[in-house]
Amino acid sequence: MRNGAEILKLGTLTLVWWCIIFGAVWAACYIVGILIPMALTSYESDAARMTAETCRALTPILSVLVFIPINAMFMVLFERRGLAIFTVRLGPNRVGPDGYLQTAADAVKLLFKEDITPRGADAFMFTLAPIVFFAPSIFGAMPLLAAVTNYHELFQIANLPTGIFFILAASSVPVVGIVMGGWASNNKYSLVGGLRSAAQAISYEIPLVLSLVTVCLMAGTLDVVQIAKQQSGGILNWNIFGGGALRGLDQAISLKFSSSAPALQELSKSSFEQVLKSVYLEPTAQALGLGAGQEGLAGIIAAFAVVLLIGSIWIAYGLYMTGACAEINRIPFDLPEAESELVSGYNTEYSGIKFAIFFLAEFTNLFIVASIAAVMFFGGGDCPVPAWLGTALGGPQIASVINQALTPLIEIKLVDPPTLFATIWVILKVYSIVFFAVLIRGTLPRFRIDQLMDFGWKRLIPLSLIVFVLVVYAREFVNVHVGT
Amino acid sequence: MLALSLVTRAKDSLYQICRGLKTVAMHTFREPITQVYPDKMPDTNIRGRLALAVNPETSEHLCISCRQCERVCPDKCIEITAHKSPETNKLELIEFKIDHGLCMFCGLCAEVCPTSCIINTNDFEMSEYSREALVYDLRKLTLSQEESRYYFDRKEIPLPKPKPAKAAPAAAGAAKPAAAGKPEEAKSESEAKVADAKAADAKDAKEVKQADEPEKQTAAPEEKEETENKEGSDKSKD
Amino acid sequence: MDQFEMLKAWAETNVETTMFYFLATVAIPLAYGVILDKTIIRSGFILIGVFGSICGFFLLLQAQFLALAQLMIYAVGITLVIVIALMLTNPRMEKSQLSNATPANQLGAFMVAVGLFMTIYLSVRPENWTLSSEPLDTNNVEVLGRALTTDYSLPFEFASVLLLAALIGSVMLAKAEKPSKPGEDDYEYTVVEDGPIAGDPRQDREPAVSKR
Amino acid sequence: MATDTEVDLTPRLKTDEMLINMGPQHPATHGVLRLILTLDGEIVRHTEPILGHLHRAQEWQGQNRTWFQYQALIDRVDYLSGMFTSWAMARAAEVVDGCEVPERAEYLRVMVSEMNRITSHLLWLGTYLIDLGAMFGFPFYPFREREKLLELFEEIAGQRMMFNYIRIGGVMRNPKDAWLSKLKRFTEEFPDRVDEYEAIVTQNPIFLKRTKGVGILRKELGMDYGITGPSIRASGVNLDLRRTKPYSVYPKLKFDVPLNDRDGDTFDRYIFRIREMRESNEIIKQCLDMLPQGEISGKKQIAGLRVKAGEGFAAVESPRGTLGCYIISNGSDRAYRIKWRNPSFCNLSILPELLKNHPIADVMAIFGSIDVILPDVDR
Repeated sequence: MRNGAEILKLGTLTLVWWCIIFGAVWAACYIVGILIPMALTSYESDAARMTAETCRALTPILSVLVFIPINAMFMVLFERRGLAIFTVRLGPNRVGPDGYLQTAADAVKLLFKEDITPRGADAFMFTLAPIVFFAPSIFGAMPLLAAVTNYHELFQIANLPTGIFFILAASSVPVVGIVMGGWASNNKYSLVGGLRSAAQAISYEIPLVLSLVTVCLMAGTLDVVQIAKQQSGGILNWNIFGGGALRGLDQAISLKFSSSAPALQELSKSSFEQVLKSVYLEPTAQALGLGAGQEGLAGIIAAFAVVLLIGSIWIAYGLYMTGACAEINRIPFDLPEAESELVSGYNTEYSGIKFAIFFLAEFTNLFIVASIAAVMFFGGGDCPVPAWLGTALGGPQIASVINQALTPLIEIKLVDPPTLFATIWVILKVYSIVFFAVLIRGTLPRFRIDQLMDFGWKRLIPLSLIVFVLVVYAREFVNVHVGT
Repeated sequence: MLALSLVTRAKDSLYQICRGLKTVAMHTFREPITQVYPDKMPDTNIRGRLALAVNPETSEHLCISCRQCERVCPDKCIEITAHKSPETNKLELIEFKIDHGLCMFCGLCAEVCPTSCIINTNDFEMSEYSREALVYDLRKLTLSQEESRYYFDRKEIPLPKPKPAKAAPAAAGAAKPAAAGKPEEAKSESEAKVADAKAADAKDAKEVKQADEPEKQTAAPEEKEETENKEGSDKSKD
Repeated sequence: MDQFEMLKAWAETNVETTMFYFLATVAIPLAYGVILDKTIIRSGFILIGVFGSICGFFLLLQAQFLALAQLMIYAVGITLVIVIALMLTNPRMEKSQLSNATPANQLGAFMVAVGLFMTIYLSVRPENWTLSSEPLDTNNVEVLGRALTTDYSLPFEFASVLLLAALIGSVMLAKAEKPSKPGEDDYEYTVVEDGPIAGDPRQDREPAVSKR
Repeated sequence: MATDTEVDLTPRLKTDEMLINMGPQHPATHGVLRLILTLDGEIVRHTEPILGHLHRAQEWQGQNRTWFQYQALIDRVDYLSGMFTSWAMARAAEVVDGCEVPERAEYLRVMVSEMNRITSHLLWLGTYLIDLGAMFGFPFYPFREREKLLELFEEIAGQRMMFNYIRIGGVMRNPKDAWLSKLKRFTEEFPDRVDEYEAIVTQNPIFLKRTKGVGILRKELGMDYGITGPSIRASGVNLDLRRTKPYSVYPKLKFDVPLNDRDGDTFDRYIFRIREMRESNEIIKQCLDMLPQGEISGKKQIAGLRVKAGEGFAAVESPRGTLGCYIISNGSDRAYRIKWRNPSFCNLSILPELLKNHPIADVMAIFGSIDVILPDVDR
């Protein structure tokens, strides 16, 4: 740990920035969603009630609008510092205390830079492109917000029954912005970058969607809030571990934990087996039409199905991350802006605020992609510690202590503990994925465009179809969310 | 078969990628190699900014206006103004200018200097707002006594022998600070040579320089003859 | 309380109507823009806007899934393909064809347009549209899925046959122009290995000297 | 494996050709090369390199500077391997002059130039990975090792890149013992570092896809164009002046010259440079063991340095290939005529051939792999 100081600095920086981001979001939401409606309800007029309702309805979008720019700023800094650590450097450490304000300074610089529209460019399209690129990421974040805030009623408004499909539709729009910008720039490099981006996005959308459809199939719904809710209850219930395929194991272990008295040991042992049997053997036997004497066979098939299901889901997750990297143009799929080939691709001609918007959207997309992964595969705002382990570790006591401490704040609706904890877990999950993306960025070289297409069409799409079929069959023999 | 080979290759690729990722991730636990430059000045041995050293013992200026550096400079960035003192009939340095905007820090001038007067310091920071400010004059070039001692020690140059005290025209040296006091003309070259026990290469340079002197005079015939301030000294060369 | 509910209901209906008119006022000029814009790629991009507002109509009809599919497939996928195809064609050729349009052609086109419009209008007008204020089942994915796999499975399959035909056609198109000999597809300005390196490839164009 | 990495690039759809002007401001042209590419879609059909943006009349300057002054200038021709340019010139001048070079100086020359070869290849490795798109992580690792060598250079020569260390008749300065022990320590840890690079890059499937079977340089074609250096050795031509026309103390040293048994592609050119770095490291180790005591210069290094009248040619094996210098001296303090044979210039001439029918993404993979230094091309 010779680099301890630098890692510590990155940790502190992250914490400080998280406090800033979520403090700002919290303040905005609190004022608009709770404080103003509370103040207005004292007036008995209808207009006041309408205003209060409107305020509440606007809270989710406001929180996203506050969140995105600050978060993107932090993510740029996070990535730069993370890469610096991987490459035995220090990273930006000049502006502000230990470089905390570097990206804020960059943002200010970009805002005040001259906004150049090249001669011969289609000025209207040129201006429209960054907006088309950026706006969908705001919309895309909305259902996710509902999913990750642990069903807080203030953000429930943002939920849609077609949640994940909405997110996918929204995330498919930015490529139009890229093509538009590439064409409108009147620059050949930009044009090639835009075309590449279109080809890439259309190709990689398919494995991306298919892998998410696999998850939706297991969940039996498109609603992200439902999907997140189904996975609650510890790491063994998450979709990445088969979405409830291990639930029987979870239940059995919790039963074992609950009966700690030695006299009950024997009983609990039998009940342990019973639970496993009821959860795994019986549905399998039922599905296969096996009789009572063929439990061994049913057990083998059930175990195989569980392993298959979990393996398929892992592959689906890999496919999702690959497709997502390609969708948001990150290394190793950053061909639309490949510096060594196309100067800077579609944003070659952009400067000032328009470039800033492109930059902002890129990192926001990364965040959204990571949050989709967190919601779809990693249980959203769920605490990874299962209930039995949490009890053993004294989770309820800790929770009650925290609740006690927060009680005065909860009283005036300043803090909502479930939302708070959910947010903390989501952020940890999302930034772990982002950190992994940074690591990948620090390692891999870039694909070539034809290889990228080959890889997408000849490898990923068949693989995602295979995974899809495997999951369809495997879940017949295992209790996944749908069954329970 | 094909499917199997595909799976094997996918596995191999994944393993290799993970190996790369691991190698990169393990670099997290290495000490950063970045030097925090303005906070901590690097300890370099670089051939940096040119400067004129003084005798660390006596703070005499070491330049003898021999113009060797001016002649050897590939960029012609050194300009020496000297005149023959009417009293002592020796060369007296009036002005010494180095245009650091032209200089390429080859260090040839330092190599040929017979008295180790012109040296490359380890200083590399000379940002200025204008190009004119990069032209260093005698006052800016001359090092203090301590700095000279530091560089003489660092570069392991033997200390020059103090010159015999002269009835001083030192005061006549215009409005220059004491450190940049009027440099005195050196004794004859042979004397200086005997006096200064130089490092091997420096000595070589000097010995042959004497031998080459007449030849060089043909190329640059102005040195001993002209007593006046020569601004167009470089023009006289072809 | 009643008053409030009424206000809310009023607002809801009005918001829907307003949204409809808003989308219509966006969609129609954009549709005209697709036809009238001189820059063909621009009209391709405008088409995306048209599809986007149609997606809005679907949303107003509470057909979320359809709306999103519209956005994903038509607005982004198909239009992008169109735009790319337009970019790869020769714009000069387009221009020359445009200038060739005689008044007779223009008149013909106009007549066809009017005829088409009248046909659609007449076929739609006598239909009895049942109006329903009852909201659709929120989970209309399920409804759609059932409909497509039971009642409408034949049209659905026909649609997929159409897509398959389109795929095969595009493959055929792409394969159509095959280089007959390995040397022939070489770029005509290419200076072959044995020849001298030409200064400007466009001025001294040399025939292929020899092949290794 | 082979069938999979081959790309079928025969054009199917005829589309309009597009002229793209790559450089001189392009981020990946390693300076100021300008390439006029004729693209069919993304496939390069024709390439026209435009040279001369960095022309500095180095040969003319040789006739207008004294030997002593020109030595200081010549490092800048190939700024990544300045030792070799000054060595080539010093050797040529020594051939003309007939002066002796002390053995210690020869060993020092070999040592510093092999160090320089390593730094040059390290920089190439980093920038090449940037060309291939590994923008942010890997390129810093080679630079870390390069930095250590540059510090050693700084200590012995006084500069990190413009060394001016090898002189006609010898070298400039004697290294101290501390310097030698530092260098020894570096040579001991360097192979581990190269292993690290290889762990990240060599087997990386994306890297393999980008480089294998790309830009195949046929042996005969390479010989026709006069390609030298690792590029041609990767194509199987045994051309390493250190072996084929031994000079200095190379005959006394044990080292391998890696040689390919087939036409080299971009990957081969990469792996051969990696191997060369390892070999250079071995050479430095041997030199450190064998370094004799004695004089370091057989000719006085003074301002009025003269070279006897005559003419001569000498070449050294620079990291980029055969670096030759031809000198005509009339006995005065400056050259009558100097002509350089720069490896980058000759290697660049193959570029249009290699790029033909490759996609534009391969332009940088191929251009990077032949390792061209623009000042060396334009002089």
